[in-house]
Amino acid sequence: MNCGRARMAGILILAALAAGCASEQSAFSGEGVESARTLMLTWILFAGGALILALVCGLTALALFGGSARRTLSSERLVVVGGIVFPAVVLTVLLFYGYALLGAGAATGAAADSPLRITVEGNRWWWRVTYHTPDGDFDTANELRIPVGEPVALELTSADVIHSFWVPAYAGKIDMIPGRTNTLTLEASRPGLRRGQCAEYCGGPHAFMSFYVEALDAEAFTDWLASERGDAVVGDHPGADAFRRAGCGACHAVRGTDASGRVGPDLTHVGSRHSLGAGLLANEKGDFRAWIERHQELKPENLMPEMATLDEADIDSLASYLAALK
Amino acid sequence: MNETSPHAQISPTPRPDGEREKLLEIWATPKGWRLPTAVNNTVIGLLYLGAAFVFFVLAGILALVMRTQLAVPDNDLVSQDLYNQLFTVHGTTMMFLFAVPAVEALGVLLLPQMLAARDLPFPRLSAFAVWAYIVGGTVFFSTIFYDLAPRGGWFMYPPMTLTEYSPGDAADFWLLGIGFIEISAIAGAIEIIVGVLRTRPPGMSLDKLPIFGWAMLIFAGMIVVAFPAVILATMLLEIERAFGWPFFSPDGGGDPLLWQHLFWFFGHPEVYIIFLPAAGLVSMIVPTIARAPLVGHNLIVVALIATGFFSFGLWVHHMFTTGIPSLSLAFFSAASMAVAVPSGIQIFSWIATLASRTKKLRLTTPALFVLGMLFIFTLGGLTGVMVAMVPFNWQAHDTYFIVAHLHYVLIGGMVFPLFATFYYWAPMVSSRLLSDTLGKWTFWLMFIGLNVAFLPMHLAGLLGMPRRIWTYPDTLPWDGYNLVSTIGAYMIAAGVLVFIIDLIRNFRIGESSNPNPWDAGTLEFLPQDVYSTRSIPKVDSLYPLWDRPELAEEVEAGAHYLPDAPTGGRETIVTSPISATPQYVVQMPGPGWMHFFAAVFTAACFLLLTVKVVTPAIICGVLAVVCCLVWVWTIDKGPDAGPVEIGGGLRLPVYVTGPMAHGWWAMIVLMLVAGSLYLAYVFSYLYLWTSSPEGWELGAAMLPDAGSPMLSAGLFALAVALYVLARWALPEPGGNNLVTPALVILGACALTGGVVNEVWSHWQAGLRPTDSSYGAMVYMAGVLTAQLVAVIVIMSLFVCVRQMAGKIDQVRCAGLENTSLLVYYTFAQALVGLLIVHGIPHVAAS
Amino acid sequence: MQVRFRLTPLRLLGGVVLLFALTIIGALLVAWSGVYSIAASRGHPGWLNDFLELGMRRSVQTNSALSPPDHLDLDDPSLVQLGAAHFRAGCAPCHAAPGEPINPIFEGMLPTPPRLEDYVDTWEDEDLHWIVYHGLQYAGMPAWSGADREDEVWAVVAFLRRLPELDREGFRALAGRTDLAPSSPETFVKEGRNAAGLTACARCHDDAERDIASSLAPRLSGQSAAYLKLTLEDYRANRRQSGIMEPVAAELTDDQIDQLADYFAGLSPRPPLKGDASDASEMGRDIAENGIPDRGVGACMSCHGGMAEETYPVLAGQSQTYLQNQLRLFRDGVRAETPQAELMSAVAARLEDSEIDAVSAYFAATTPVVRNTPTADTGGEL
Amino acid sequence: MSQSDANDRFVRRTAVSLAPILLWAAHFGLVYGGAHVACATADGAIGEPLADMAVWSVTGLVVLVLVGIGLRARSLLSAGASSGDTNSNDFLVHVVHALTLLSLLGVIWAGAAVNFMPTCATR
Repeated sequence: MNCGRARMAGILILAALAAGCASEQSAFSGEGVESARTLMLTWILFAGGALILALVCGLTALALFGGSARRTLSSERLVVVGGIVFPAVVLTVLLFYGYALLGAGAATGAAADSPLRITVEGNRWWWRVTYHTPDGDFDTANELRIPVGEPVALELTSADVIHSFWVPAYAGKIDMIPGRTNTLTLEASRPGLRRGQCAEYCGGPHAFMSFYVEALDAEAFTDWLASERGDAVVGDHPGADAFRRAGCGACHAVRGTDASGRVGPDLTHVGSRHSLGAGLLANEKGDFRAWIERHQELKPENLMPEMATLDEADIDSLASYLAALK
Repeated sequence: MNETSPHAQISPTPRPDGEREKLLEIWATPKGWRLPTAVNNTVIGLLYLGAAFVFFVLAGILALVMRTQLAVPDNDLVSQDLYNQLFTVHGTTMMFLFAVPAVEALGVLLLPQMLAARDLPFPRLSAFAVWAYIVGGTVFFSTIFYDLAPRGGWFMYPPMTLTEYSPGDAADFWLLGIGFIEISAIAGAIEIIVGVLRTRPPGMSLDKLPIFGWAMLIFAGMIVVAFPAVILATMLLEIERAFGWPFFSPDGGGDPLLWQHLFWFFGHPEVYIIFLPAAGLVSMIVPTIARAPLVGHNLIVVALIATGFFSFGLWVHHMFTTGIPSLSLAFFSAASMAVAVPSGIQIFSWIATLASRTKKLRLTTPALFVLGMLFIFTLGGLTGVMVAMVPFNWQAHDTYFIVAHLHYVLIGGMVFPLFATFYYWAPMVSSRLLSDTLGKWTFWLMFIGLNVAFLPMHLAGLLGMPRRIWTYPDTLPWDGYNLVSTIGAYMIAAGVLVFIIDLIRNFRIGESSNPNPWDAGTLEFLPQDVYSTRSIPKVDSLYPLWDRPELAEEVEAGAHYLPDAPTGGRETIVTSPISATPQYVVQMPGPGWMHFFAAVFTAACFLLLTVKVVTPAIICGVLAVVCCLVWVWTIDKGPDAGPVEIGGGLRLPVYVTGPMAHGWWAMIVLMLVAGSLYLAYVFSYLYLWTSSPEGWELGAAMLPDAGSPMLSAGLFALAVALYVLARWALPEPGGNNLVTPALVILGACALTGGVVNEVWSHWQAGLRPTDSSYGAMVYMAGVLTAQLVAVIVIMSLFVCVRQMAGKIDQVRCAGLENTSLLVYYTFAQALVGLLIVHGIPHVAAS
Repeated sequence: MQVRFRLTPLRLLGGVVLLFALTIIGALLVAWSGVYSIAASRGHPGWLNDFLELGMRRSVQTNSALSPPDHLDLDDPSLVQLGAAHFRAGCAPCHAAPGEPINPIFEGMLPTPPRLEDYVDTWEDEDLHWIVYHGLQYAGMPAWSGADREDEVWAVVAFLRRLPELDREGFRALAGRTDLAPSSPETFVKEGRNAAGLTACARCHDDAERDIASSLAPRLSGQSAAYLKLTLEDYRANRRQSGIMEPVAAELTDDQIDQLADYFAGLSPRPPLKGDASDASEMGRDIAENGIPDRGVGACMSCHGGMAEETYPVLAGQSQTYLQNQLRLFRDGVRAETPQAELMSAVAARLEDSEIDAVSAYFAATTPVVRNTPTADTGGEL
Repeated sequence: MSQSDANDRFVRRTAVSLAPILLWAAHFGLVYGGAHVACATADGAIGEPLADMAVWSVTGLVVLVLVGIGLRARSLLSAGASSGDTNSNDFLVHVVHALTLLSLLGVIWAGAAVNFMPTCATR
């Protein structure tokens, strides 16, 4: 996805290597305020580190193979200068730069006074996303949409074990710890769809706990927010009956129907999302079928029970119903 | 015989006939089925190192399986569940069953030889530690074959590892298995501290102690401080899993972050615990490569000490993403920078030493490994500075960048020096050198393989690849990097394979005909046999073999201290801790079965507890204690010989008690361990208080009346008085009375009463440990004191029996003295405990 | 020349080994030659009897360790009732019902199945449980036919505890609620009579006239025919485990199952056994209606409220004891073989005891809805 | 010869030798513990300026003591020492000086952090 990002390719050879195909989940893309700040630091660290490594290698080579020139290296002075003075100076500068970045981060965090608050709750192994808007709260799952250029305060917590919220393109990660609420201020600089993933090992299918963040223009965002807040928009779909009969509503909610479960992801607008199964599958009808039939095989140990009670026809109508929940 | 030096001859030569044969007989290694009884440090050390290497290979194979799984996207070679077990066991084995034991093994193997001591001061203790480790480690590792292995990662974070999310026994295998291996590491650490400080050769004052001695001293000191934290953590987690005391689950007022604090307070120093001895080895090898003294020797010592301390200020740098306030993160960032400085000192010192060489450079295998280490470790150190930068860490944390970083640091910092060691010190235990050709193959395969495997991971990590994922989709651009990494991993494996072939072809246990093939300057390259060196040299420089080329010949001729066995048994010289003045000759135990059985029963007890087979576990525990008691029954020999002549006109006693005795020192170190454990508890108590103060506010209302803690304190004080009196009442040598046993028993009863009263008063007040983190912490104080009291009760009974058997008197009183020391410590700990448990809730409520 | 024999430890050991080897060889010879007659008609010599009895007793006592779970009271009439019903069908043929003789066929077994009136008092509860659940080798005592259903066995134990004080009438009253009309001589002549009356549903369950006999048995009235049919088929095919229901279902034909299902589905649901929904705790209602989202427990009513699949049972009006027991079985993975059970056990695994109690109490106190219009009057005619 | 002389006045000389780095540890524990408690317990903003001040004064104090130890290392180490082991003493003095230097770095680096960010803010 989105391989044409050659913006940084010229900066360094390293960058070319890394950003040859700047992925949707890369810390090299720097598309948020925080990630851009960190990216700058990253290049400085890489460059400085490479220089120092070269220096040490050069000195070692000199010490090994340099004829009489190596004698200059053979005194305790080298140890004092190279081992104490040089690191003291370099590290002081670096450390204070780091402090300044930390201070800047803390300042944005404190200043974030966005009208939009989003709670993201880590669950084994998906993300419950709650938008708090002046017009009331609503849930969605495994996906965030945020307005470009506006700081968004995320409140991060966990329902069970420790997870970690990480969208490298926009910001560094922060853990989701049961019993605590951590905050992260996210600000995207331009529109785009970026992938995030749980970074703290959370057991079982930790590898399959991803999500998408889409940064939208202000207008697009307002439109989306309005439609996302609304009830499900499929009328008298035959799958709705299968959904009810199979008891899906025990765990899943579809606003506007009597399905109001809060155990699993809210499915009100599931058909309009970018992925299914927390970043695992695309979002076509076939994927819904695959998920219902084989979810324990596709994402082992996930907490949805096997639905072996459903027959072929039920699965088919369920899949088309869910895909239609735009 | 060379007579140039003023003190060339300390003992008269030639030595009487039969003296060497007598030494050989006394120090002979048991053969055949009696091998488990062996205690000689070379045998035990080699066994220890061999076992650690086997675990290295096994954990490496697990790594290969994981690398194969990750070679291509969407792979399903291994299942998700197996993969989760694989990385848990790989990490745990590499850290706990390979790295720490391997460096500890090198201490056991090399230290006595470097110090020209006949053996370590507590030979059976090290043998016990080794066997316990081998049995416990083998059972732990084998869980991977039975689908019983833990799945929580080597860091085992709760709540994921609580019963709610990890039912079954798998997590308990980790907790009990590892807790138990930590205890054997601590036993080794006590041994090493006393060994380095007290069994140096006469004249080897601290400034002349080889760098490896320093490294091991600091290593052992760090174990004493760091390991108790993780022992406490494992205790708390196991208690929460088994009995539901809420230490970590937020529902009961616990805090999952408490585990992380305790674990990383151990876990970060752990990296340096592994690295320091390896750096010490490098500092021993580099001067030999250069045939020149280490440049900046004293600075290296300082660097080692500073690393030892600074490394305790880094633990939160594993927790930068947990949402701790930025300022606190900054402190840890600062300490992370500070620890980089000593590493710089060492690297530049090695470069300077290489530059100061006087002869032609010979790039032998050990030299190559050292140079490889220099590159790899520098690179790993630089990425270490990168991850110490908090904002960068937020991106890099828990990604393959960290996987790359830690493998650079650990492989560069530890594995490469270890391989250098294998090649460099092989002549000490093998009658043949390892092959230089095969060695170079090993080096180049491992060096290139390492960079091929781990360099790309830096990029994969920043391209968004998190750690501990068992597969990844092909839509993400990680496949190329992973394939390259896998190829590199196989190259490393090939290198290790070549080394194993070299071992099989060339390694032959036995004495080498050429003990000093590298022309090294330190004592371990003196001619050796089972008794270590023939006589113990007087040392007056850092590189005695360079400064006095005739030393080897003199030592072998028995011209130095202790050329014979004056007490007729195993013995070595104990010297003062700083200036190494000879103090006494310590008699040491020889081979025996009891430490072996004690180790097997201890391991069995822990492992049976893991699978909840309680009765046999208790039986094994009791048997283990019985074996220990039988084992120590014969150790305290008393002054059965008068002062003996050790050469140079020196006559030394063979028995001392009090602060000069090596046993007294070991007891003090053990108390430091207990103190560290309690400090970790106090930290946990205060931490949980700040994290959920409600429990403490409620707790104030449930405190027993002030009279109850006063009673407990009084009983503890009474116990101290009784033990002091007991020491006083001891009979003259040869005598026997019942006063001491009576006083000792009363003292033990008073201690027991104090603990029981404290716990019972809280129970009476209605507090239950399962109620809240507050209740759990109150009872935990009782548990920690009770376990000390239990040890004291056993030791006291032992002392009583010995006294009645006429084996304890005014002079021969080490047993009672050590018990008393523990009583004094317990008194202090219990008082602190009472103060905290009964004081803090009042503070909290006000 | 005199040779003096000296007993050394080595010789002693050698002697012992030799003796041991000879014993084994001797035993093998006896078996191979076939001289020992194993005819049941011969009986055992007294000493062998005592020896076997000792071995059996000690084996049972050593191996039995399971004491009754806390939530069970062995004096509970429901438990005794259920045990009695099963005893009549499963045990009485060999061991005889109180006041009745042992069938001579079974009397010819060796060992002869003992009359239990006097015998049970010589055993502890856990021993009886062990024997009934595991059976006894070489004694004709079969193991429990419902794999892992150790819970059911407690009912038999509870009944056995009452057995010594029962006479013929007392036992019949307890175990034989369905007093079948005596067969006509004609049918008797042609088809005989199933003495055990194994398939009598109403001994435990409800029918048109009467409610359930034991609170451990489910009410069948008001369930859908689809559910009942599925259940009986699962029992018959050994997909669902029960030492009580499996033998019953094993004797049923497809037609009988269909008819039974229709019959019970046609019965009107009964009102709650005790109390009404307002008595139940808020917690129970909350779990039933909303689940426990934090811990992954969905709302029970989504599937069991009568609006979902017909193969999902309606829970309202079932006894609390029955529901608790089934939830525990689901939770502990005992009941997880069928697709439905697998689904349910995934949910129940996340429940704690207190939640099981609360939600069971809620359903027990709730009036069931009529899920299907009762089918035309097929009820009562089998 | 008293017991402590026989043991080379081990405890005292070790304590003095390690004093600089122990001070670093104490400083580290104080500022981290202080900041943690200030942020975990303070209800309002009153805690923050106070915590900053505390960090500053503790840092200043520790720096002064460190400099003092560095300057007086030799006399601290030799005071009351009867041992004629001058090699060890020279060595230990060297150790104290170098440790003082490293500890100063550590203390100043940690103390300086307060200048750059608010006490309790997270990101």
